[in-house]
Amino acid sequence: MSESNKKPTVATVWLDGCSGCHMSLLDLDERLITLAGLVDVLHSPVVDDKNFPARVDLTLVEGAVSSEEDYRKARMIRSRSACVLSLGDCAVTGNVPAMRNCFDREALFERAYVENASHPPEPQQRRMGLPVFGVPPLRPKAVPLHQVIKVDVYVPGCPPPADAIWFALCEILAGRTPSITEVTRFGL
Amino acid sequence: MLHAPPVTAPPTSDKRWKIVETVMRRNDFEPEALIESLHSVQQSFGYLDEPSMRWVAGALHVPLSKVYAVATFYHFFSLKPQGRHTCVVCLGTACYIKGGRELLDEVERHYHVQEGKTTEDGELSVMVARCIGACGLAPTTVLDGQVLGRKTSPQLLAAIDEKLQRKVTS
Amino acid sequence: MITQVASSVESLTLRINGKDVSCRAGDTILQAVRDNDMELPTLCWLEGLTVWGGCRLCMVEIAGSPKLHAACATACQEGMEVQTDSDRLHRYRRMIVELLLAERNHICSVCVSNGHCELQSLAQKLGIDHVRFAYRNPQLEVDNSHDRMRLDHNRCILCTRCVRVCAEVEGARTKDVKGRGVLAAIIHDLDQPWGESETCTSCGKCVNVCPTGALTHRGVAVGEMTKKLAFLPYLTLMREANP
Amino acid sequence: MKPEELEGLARKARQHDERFAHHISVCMESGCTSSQSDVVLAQLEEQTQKRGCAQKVRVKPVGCMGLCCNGPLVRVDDRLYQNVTPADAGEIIASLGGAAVERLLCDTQQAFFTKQKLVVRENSGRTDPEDIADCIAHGAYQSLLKALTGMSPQQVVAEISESGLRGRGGAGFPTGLKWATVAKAGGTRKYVICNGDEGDPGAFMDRSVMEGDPHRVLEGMAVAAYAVGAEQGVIYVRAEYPLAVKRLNKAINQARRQDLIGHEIFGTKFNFNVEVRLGAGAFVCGEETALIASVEGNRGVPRPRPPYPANKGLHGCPTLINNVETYANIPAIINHGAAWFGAMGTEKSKGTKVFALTGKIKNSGLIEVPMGITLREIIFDIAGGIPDGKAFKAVQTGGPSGGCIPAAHLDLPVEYESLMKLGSIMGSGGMIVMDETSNMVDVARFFMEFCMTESCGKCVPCRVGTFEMHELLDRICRGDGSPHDLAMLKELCDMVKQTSLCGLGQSAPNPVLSTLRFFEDEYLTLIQQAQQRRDQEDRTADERHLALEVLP
Repeated sequence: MSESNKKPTVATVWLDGCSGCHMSLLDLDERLITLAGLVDVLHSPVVDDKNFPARVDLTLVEGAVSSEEDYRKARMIRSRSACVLSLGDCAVTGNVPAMRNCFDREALFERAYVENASHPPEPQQRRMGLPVFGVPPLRPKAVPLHQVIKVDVYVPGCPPPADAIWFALCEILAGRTPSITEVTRFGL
Repeated sequence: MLHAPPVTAPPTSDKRWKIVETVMRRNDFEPEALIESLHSVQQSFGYLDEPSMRWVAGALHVPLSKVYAVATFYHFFSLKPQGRHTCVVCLGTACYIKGGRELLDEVERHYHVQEGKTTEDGELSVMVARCIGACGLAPTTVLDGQVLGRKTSPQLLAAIDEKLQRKVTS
Repeated sequence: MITQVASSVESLTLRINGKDVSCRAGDTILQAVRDNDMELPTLCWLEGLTVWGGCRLCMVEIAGSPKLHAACATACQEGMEVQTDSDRLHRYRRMIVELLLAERNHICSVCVSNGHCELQSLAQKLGIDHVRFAYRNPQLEVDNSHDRMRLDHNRCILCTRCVRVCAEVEGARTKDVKGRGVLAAIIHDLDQPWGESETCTSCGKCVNVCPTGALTHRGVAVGEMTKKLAFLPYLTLMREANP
Repeated sequence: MKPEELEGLARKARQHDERFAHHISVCMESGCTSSQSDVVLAQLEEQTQKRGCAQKVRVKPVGCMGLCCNGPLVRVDDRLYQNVTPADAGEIIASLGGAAVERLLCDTQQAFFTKQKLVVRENSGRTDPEDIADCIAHGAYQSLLKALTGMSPQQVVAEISESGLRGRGGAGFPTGLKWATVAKAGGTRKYVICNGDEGDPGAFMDRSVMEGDPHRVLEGMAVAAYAVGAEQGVIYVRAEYPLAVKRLNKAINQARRQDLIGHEIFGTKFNFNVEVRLGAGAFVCGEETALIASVEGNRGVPRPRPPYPANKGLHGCPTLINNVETYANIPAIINHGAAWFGAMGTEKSKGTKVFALTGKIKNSGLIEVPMGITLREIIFDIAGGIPDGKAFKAVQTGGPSGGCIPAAHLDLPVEYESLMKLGSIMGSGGMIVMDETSNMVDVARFFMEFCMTESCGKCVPCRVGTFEMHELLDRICRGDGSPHDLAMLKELCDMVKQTSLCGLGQSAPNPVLSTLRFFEDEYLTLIQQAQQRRDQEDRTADERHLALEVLP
């Protein structure tokens, strides 16, 4: 990783995911303390700092790329991270978020926010089509992270077990690419 | 192995079933005659519906699932009634590079119909053929069985309108 | 594997992965490989069913032939030299499983066969940590019409084990494949809902032979979808032993 | 029919012919009939009635004379008229014996005709396909007579092997070797199948032989059946050729009435029966085991080989499968001998090949040329070059299993090995010429879309591989491709080619591989444009600070 004696920097982000992978990250329990000794976590939903750093050595990304905001974040993360890790099935395969892909967005909106809504929107609101204000516009398909940016390490699993995440982090810190399927697989 | 005559009577009293039965009898009701029989059903009735498939299955002692599997494997058989008029746009290589694709898009846009489907009023079915062997006249289309060679979009649309109009006025 | 060795059958010797082995004349390479406790991935092959040769996972290299050969469909010959694993073969097998994962909606995390699926475990064994191809995400139904069994087209890999067991072992021939290419799908009779099939004997053999979560028993909790496969070789043996 | 009766029938038909002073032949194949050549024929007959010269003028429907793009074609004695309309009939009849109708004249000395060498198509355009007597007058069934009465089955097989004839279906497997294998195979029942599926888009040579000279196909099959010891033949014709089916059935009935097909032909112990089986629209049925499955009334799904059909084919019996054009070569080889045939063509590719010339060329139609002729001669001499002043870019041979050959290799002799070296194949004979306006990546996508929709779906590499390759090609064409997509495309091409079960999957990547080999720059420019567009979007998004700094 970075040659200076400074500890490698890490960031974590979640896109269209359920944060279960971050929970699994926290399941490292006591190993979090050793981890804190090894790396500096500059940015993460589970830490205070809200601004993504200009440069970071390793970014763990959970969740599929489903909205325009996800897409922009992914492009930005790639441009600022030395190493990008897809954390969990949603980032690796699209998983549950991608289950909407076989329907077009209008049908989704109709089903979720009109048919099933207790207070369906007034007709003229519906005529405005898919919402784009205050909510990032939905892309036609929710795709895995590596279809939008180059990904260096994959950690599949829903969620990937804490041991698998630990194994991956240790291997990366030691400068090796983890052969991850020894410790996890799709699903779980 | 002597084959018993067809177990069930034809689905309706329509005499066209006789044509299908003669094809099957000529092949003495061998399961091998399935494709020939489906061809004769399609030529007589225009498409394969459930009763006809069920009857052919019974006559040839072929499983129901196999009749459906064969009927849907081949591009030629249709399980839905065809429109009164059919327009087949050839998208073989020679026709494709001479503008077959544009012709098809034009027809689809003009009559609001998708390739492989029929217009709502059941008037016009638009289909694609891989190659009908008239590449010297590329791009070719077949309108109601009649081959039209080297047609531009306006000419083709006019020919189809004429067919449809004739249907309306006559 | 319970196989009877008739005394009169002459045996062949061949070399697999550099090891000299013998097998019965007429055996396929796959049988020879597995008789000698060597590994070869398969998905569409199943002992007791006829050879299909569709998944192409069991391809092997044979000395003297530029082409690859499907071990399940190629008979052993005297003095043949077979290589069951090489970098090239490994790469091809990975790609075939990736293609299968991309073809339909294989979402392991919410699948009823999660943890009991041959496709899932094969992906792990082959070291697949992501799929490099675009996902098709087709819109496919789930046939819930049968009261005890379910067909979920999203999980089907068209290996046709179910079609073969229904035709060759049960004899009902209820199942077949409709259409062509990626639009092909398993059907019952004239593509009717499974529950309304007039030929299905509801024997459940198709559920037991299905490698994935496509054919499942209803009411069984997620992850408990274990399938009993031993019945098939036993049935075949009983038929041969007591014609 | 006894041997001498054949000669008698021929003599009678020739005498009938000589009674006429003038002979008018009108092309009645589906290419020309779609331009109303049938109406032209009717008008010509009507005109002869009206002008009272019906006894002196014979008007005859015939097969294809080659120059399809200028159809309807009408041959009057030794003059050839093109683009004939029904209204021209009167003028043509009036011009008999006098000056030709200048505006309709087609120069028969142009390279399109002079550079051809007619073997398979020697009778095409000369004989009436629906009149067996006329065909016999032009030598039909002579080779069957010679084989049955003068040669043993082994000698027939030897003659074909010696001639060096190779399969005209596309792969070029030595025909003699195939016959020998089926002949050696045991079993009482054997079959001879004629593969008339001709699924390659842009290829219509087999259609022309079946419509123009059906008896030649029947004769070739009968000789083959005699050579390999089969008694039952099947002609598998695709459903898109209704006229070919009609002509073949008519020819079979006529041949049966003359005892040229049926029991104890020419009084020998040889029986041969043949029937037409209709395809139903599936390109994969051109592959031999899929064809057999289709003839047996099943889905056209190939099965693993071995066993090869030569040992275990239709109904599990040894089966010989050859292409229409292969059978159409047999009568010539038997009549004129293996040495005569071997003199034509190159060292490894003997004889002639029929090509369907289409695409961006002046003379589009059917040509038969000796093997070894160069692509340049075919495209610029015979086909008359590229119209509208456009530059030649590539010629596509072998259909969806073939490849595209650029201008740099125009001097390539057309034969099996040299085409294969360039990543293409001879294929059935479709030859589609493209000019500078054609986009090669789009052509690759077109063929991949074809293979994707025609894949039978049995084996995973082809079923899903063609879909993913089409997806990648589509993305590159749309200007959304990336270098990673190109790398994956190449890896997929290799895998699908090596692991697919049948020829469709094994050759589906060929058009992509050959356009990548000769036109990779077109792929790279499209990908570069996509890359620039994405970078540009990133920059504009940065400037608009779209949801950048504030993260949840």
